[in-house]
Amino acid sequence: MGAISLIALLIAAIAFSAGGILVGKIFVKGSSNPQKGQAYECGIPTTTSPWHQFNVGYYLYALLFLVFDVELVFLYPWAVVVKKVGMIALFEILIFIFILFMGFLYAHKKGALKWN
Amino acid sequence: MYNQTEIIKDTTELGPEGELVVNMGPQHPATHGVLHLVVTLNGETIKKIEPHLGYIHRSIEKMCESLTYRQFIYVTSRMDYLSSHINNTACALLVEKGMQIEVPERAQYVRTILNELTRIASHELWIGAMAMDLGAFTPFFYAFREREMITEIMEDTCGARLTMNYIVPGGLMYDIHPTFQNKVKAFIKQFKEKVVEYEDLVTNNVIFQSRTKGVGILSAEDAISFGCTGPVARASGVNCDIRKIAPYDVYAKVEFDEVIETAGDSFARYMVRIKEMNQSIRIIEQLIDTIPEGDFVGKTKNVLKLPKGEFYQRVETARGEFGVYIVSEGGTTPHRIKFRSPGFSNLSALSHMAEGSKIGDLMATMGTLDLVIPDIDR
Amino acid sequence: MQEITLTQILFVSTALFFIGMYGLFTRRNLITMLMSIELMLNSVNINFVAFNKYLYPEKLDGLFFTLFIITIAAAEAAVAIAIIINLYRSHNSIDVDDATEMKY
Amino acid sequence: MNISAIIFYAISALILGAGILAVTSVKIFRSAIWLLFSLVGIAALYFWMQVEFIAAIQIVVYVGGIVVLIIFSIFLTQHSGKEMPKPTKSKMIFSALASLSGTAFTYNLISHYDGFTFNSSKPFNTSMNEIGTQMLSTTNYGYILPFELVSMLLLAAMVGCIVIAMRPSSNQIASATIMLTESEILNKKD
Amino acid sequence: MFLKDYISDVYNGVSSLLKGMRKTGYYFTHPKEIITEQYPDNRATLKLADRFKGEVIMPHDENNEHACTGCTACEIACPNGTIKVVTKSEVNAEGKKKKAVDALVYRLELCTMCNLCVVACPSDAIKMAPNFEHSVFDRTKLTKILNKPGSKIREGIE
Amino acid sequence: MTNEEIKEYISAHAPNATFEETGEWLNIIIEAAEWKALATAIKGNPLQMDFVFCLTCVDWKTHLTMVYHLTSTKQRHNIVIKANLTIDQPQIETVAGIWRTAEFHEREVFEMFGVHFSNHPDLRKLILEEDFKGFPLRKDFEDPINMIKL
Amino acid sequence: MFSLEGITTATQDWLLIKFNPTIALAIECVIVILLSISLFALLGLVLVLMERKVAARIQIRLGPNRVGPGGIFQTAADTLKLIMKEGLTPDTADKFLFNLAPFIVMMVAMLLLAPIAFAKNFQIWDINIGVLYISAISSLSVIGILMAGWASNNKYSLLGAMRSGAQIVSYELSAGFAVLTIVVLTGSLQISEIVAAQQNGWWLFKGHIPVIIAFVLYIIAVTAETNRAPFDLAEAESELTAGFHTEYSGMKFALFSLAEYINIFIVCAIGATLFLGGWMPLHIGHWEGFNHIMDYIPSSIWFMGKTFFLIFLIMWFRWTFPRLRVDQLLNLEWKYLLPISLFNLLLVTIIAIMGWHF
Amino acid sequence: MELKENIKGNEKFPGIIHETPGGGIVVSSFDSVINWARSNSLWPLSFATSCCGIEMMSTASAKYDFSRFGFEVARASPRQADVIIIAGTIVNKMAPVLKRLYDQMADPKYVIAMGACAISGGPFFYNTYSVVKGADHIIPVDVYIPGCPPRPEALLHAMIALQEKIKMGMTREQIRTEFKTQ
Ligand code: SF4
Ligand code: SF4
Ligand code: SF4
Repeated sequence: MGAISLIALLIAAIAFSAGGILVGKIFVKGSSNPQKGQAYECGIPTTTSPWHQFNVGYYLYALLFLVFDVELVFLYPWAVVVKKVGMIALFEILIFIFILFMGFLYAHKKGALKWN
Repeated sequence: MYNQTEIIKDTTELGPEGELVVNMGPQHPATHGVLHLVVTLNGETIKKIEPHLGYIHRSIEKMCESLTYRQFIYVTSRMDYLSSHINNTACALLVEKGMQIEVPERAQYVRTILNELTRIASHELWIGAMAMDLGAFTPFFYAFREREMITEIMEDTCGARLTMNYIVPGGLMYDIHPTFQNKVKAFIKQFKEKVVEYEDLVTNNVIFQSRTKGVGILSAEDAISFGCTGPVARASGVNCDIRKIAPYDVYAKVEFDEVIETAGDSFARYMVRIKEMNQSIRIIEQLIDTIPEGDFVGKTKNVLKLPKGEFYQRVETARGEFGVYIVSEGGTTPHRIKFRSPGFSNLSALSHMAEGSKIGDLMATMGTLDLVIPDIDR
Repeated sequence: MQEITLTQILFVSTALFFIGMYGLFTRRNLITMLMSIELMLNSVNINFVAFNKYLYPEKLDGLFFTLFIITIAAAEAAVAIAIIINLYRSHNSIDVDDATEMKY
Repeated sequence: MNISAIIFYAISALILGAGILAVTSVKIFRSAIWLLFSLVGIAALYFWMQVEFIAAIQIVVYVGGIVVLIIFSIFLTQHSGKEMPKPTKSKMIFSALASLSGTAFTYNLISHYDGFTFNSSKPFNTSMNEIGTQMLSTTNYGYILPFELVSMLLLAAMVGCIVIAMRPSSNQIASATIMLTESEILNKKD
Repeated sequence: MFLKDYISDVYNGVSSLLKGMRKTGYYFTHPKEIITEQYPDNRATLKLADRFKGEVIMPHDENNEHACTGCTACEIACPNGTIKVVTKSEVNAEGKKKKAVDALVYRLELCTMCNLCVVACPSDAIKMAPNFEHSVFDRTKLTKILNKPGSKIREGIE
Repeated sequence: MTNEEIKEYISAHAPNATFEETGEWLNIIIEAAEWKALATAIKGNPLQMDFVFCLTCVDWKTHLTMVYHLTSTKQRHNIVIKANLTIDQPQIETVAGIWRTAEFHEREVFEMFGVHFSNHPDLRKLILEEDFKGFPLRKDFEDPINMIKL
Repeated sequence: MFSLEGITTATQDWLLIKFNPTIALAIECVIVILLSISLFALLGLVLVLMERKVAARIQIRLGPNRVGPGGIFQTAADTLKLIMKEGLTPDTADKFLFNLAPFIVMMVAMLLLAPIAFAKNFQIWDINIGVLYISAISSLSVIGILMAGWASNNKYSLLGAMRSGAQIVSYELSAGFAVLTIVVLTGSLQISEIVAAQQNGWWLFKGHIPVIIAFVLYIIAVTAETNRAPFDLAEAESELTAGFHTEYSGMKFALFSLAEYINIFIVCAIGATLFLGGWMPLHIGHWEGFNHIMDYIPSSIWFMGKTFFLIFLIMWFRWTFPRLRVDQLLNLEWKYLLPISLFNLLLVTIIAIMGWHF
Repeated sequence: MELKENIKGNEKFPGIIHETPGGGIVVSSFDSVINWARSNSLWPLSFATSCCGIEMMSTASAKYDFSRFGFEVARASPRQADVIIIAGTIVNKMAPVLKRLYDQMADPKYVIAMGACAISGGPFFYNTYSVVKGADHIIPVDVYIPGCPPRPEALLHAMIALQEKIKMGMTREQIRTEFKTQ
């Protein structure tokens, strides 16, 4: 089956979602009023748009994540052959993780992992 | 009148840079009713909170000016509906004080017991609601199981589950139910068994502790300055229990401790309420077997007329000091009536407590303030 | 038509590269420019993999190069965005036109 | 036309279409989403070329990491709902012409170059075992040194990010504290 | 030292969480603790507290007689005008004109179950009934006339 | 502290104050203009009236009376301070800076009675709608649309 | 239930005999599509009902019991209602992305089904990078959430989306490390090989304490990744009303919650595969008799049993704990889970190289 | 007072059935399936303004447990809710909010007015300047439950009544949509 199956699954997902939504669209006639299209904000008319620049404290985590994510990616091929390669692999990974752990400690020291 | 002529504002209007102005409430699961907070956020950090009240302002004070002294009591149980008995007691006490009506001992005992039961019921509900605010759903159901026992007792004796109207100037509306004492004792037994469950689920839970410890700190000076009372002030180390300061009914005769914590954070407020429930149980235990026989209502005239003058009565509800202030012209209805609600003052401290913390902290802070909005708006 | 040939894959990567280039030329916003650069890097990656697959299927060096390019792209993106955010903090804008003035 | 070719054309269309939309869309958030689709398309292309490992990495790093980071930085620095200013007409035309001619030129070059020697004698083997072994081998074609260097690179990137991104915020904190103390003084006064 | 704190942190956290899970797990495995009463099914056995204030009713005896004299005490006592007593003049057996109740209009939609009217009624003509199944689709259905049609005042009640 | 001592102390700070002891607590009637100074004085030593537990207003048709119920959390004595205001232009100094709870209470009195608190940091409507007309707790308030008289 | 190996091979053989390969492939595709759709629908119904029943039992109440016998049609009624409810799009939203987002989360959930071994030899595609494929595709789901949150043009949605963005990406790391420990032990990424490696014992038992730690880390991380309580900050009711799907209604909302449940199923299935031996029956060392008896239970039942056990575990968490605060949540990941999993990985490596596992 | 007749049977129905203008009600089997689903899956909006809200919470609690009917999925967002239970007083300031919430709900939507206040202003009918005298001045109400507060069983009773009403296709919502399609 191979990759074809992925396409089959994609088609399944689209068919499933679209089918459900379409049935609702066809059979349900909703009322319309000017309030309905407005954003819900606890029953109060919204005054400011959220599509507006505002502070996110999360980007630092995303930055760090990116770094660790790439590291994780490199560990996959390593993990597969660890048993075959033996001790050398352990040393290699020790160095690898050690270096990164330094970075982690640095981030910790700098307070990058603290919510500001 | 309620047509949709309301102008829909342009949503592209922008707030100040970097900030997000979010309306919380009036329809929000955590505002326990219809509080409207305009929260200015910087990321997840709260920069400013501005409470808007009045979404349940029912003009009770105005209404009471046209109700007689027998009638106005029932409205007060709609204000702080979780301490309806205590509110009713306050009004009855005030009328009794003004007209010098003797209240039979029996009525006083029953009132005290019911007041304490109400307090426990209110705190039980609060535990459930607060746990829900913090995202734990199960304690709500366990707390309501015990609360349901109290409501059953209330139902037997007063005939209602929430808004009792059982207390009249001079005593009680009718005598207690014959099974009252047994049921209360059964409740005490069950309560003592089950209250330890909250320890496992809530009190000792790391997540709960880290969500509440050091969150929403209110110092003692601030608590006094903001006029906070009840568990909120007592958690900051202010002793303000009216039951101790100006005892009414039979509180002078019973032994109990005023629960004081000093940390002033949400966890302290939580602990105060938990301990207060135990104190309430202690009071009830002292009284339940010694309810004196006798009349349940004192001698009153048919038409009550308060003499000209001003009267004030303070009681301790589950949320703090509740005061009734009546200016009488000597007629059958009050000239001016003012209810001093504990929640109103406690709420005013909210923005002071929550500024600079996270949205999640706001829930913990607000949850432990135990706000009842109709009580605040009146 | 028969099998897809290397040429066709190369056409895709070329087109993608120039799309990225177009973006780089027209956009004045640092983040969108970064996005365009990512597109260009990706078109290069496609080339590496495609050459490896079609020309030297016994070797894996193309894959490794792609792997390292992705790594470097990630590191580059992380640093670039850190710089962009820094720039934004000091200039309150990440428009290149504004950034050249270096006002503070 | 066989299925594999159809799939290839579909994927290419996705890559190029999404790519074009990414560089022309006026809303920056949409732009990021289109970029995402383009990158997913490229991952699909890798899948199609049966280099699943690279495909997965493409998704993990690009989609899971870089695009999310880009989206966060958009929220931080942009009015994400506002339309970005369009480049001037002349610039647009000039860039489009340049890109088109570049594409045409390169394509011309490729299609007329017949130096590609197809020696598909050995099947293309991208099993994880192969990759892992070659990556960790210390022989001539081993990639152990780059592998270790990657950790250094990542360390450098991390330190760099922290240094760059954290610095002004500490300034802000300082200024905020000054403001705070000021307001406290004001409060204390009355 | 740091490591020790770290490990004890983790240990305490995990153990407190496990305690909570033990509690909920206990309830999960003990269906006996379930306290739900199934309302529409248990309707036959459902017994409300006899004092429960569900609505105001006027008991009639088997002769279709009630005890209301039409004195309007309840109307006066009611804090929010739920009861309206409409009176009529009636000629009784001895030929004397007497005020009697024509209709005791009770608006359930307004009633707050405060019991003041019952307390005020001098002849105990009305009382609270423990009913609760009042749901209606139409608000006008909630305005009731408590005295049954054709009912009379019971003999001997002044 | 006994009532006499309190009276003495207050007379020193508000010479026009009159006293009334018929009710439960000591009532002190002062001039509106003296209020701010007196408030500052009684907040500090030796009275330490640090807790306003009730702040309201009464409409007497001819005039309005501001009523402040104060207590000391340390010494536990209560006093009631009253200040008469004219009905046309009720105005009094705010005490929101002294007792922070007064901020909300004064806003409430402002919208319910129309008393203007000068120097109040944020004197807006708190409970009623922004466009609400009239001062509902005044005796002459009429609202024929919403108010159904019994 | 039977082992499904026989059925699949028989079908395939029959198809190949009857039709030419292309059409056979097409028919197989159709079968896969139908199967996966019905699996989705069924899982949605079952899991939601299970959640409600579990919650009810824990909360000393009965739970749905009036629609159909024992309430089993409750979720069917809910689904039908949701389908027949208006799916509105706010005027202020970015309509295209708003409507695209549910599709994205659905596609991600669906694609994740591919490598899962439901029973012996019953797998859609035994992809050679198995677990890496899973982590790659699941990292896509964050995009759907971010898209939904942004496109709604609603403040709660946006805040919720941002939270879950930070949360999902963070917890992906420790989930990845937990998976890596098993990869180290097995030496393969392929699901079938990982299962095969547990022929004589599940990794949870074979791998000593490090694997148990990895298992705990995995469960915590996936609970967070699927936005489940106590990590359900993205839709924290008391804070952000309904979080990123505040504006969604009808079927679009149903798709989000369906995807959430499917994701739970998938991560639990992966967890069961990695740590509990997938469809492998419980085998203990050399107790031949015992092992034999265990073999009689069909493999699909083993797989489902393990998966549902893990799902129950996650539901149990939800109904016990309060929710964490955002910063605590990120702290938990970066200060506790990540260092522990790094260290744990080293331990496992040593075990694997020394061959200390059974 | 017999529940079986009151609720299960269609003849003795609590309240008046408004005839649909222009003909009877045709409930096809498709419709009845849909109505079955809708009536059994009423997700309430967690909307409570005052005292009655506490009784609503009691109804959710373990003893009364409205999850037996499948109502426990209380949604905080009106988009996903099917029924507003107006539990508590509605005042003038709240009225536009309630209207907006109702408007923002996705169709089909139903309304239950719980308690005297929501029906008519109840205790606050006379002499108040700020209470709306009945929520049906603002939004159409399907079921009214008197009581102050109605006990949890009464709320369950109302929910069952609403279910029956939906099954008969008699809710205001359904009648309104039928209008439209004609
Ligand atoms: S119970 Fe109260 S509200 Fe009801 S009719 Fe009697 S007096 Fe009036
Ligand atoms: S019910 Fe009682 S109080 Fe009311 S009119 Fe009749 S007799 Fe009088
Ligand atoms: S009907 Fe009664 S209980 Fe319900 S909200 Fe109104 S006053 Fe409160």
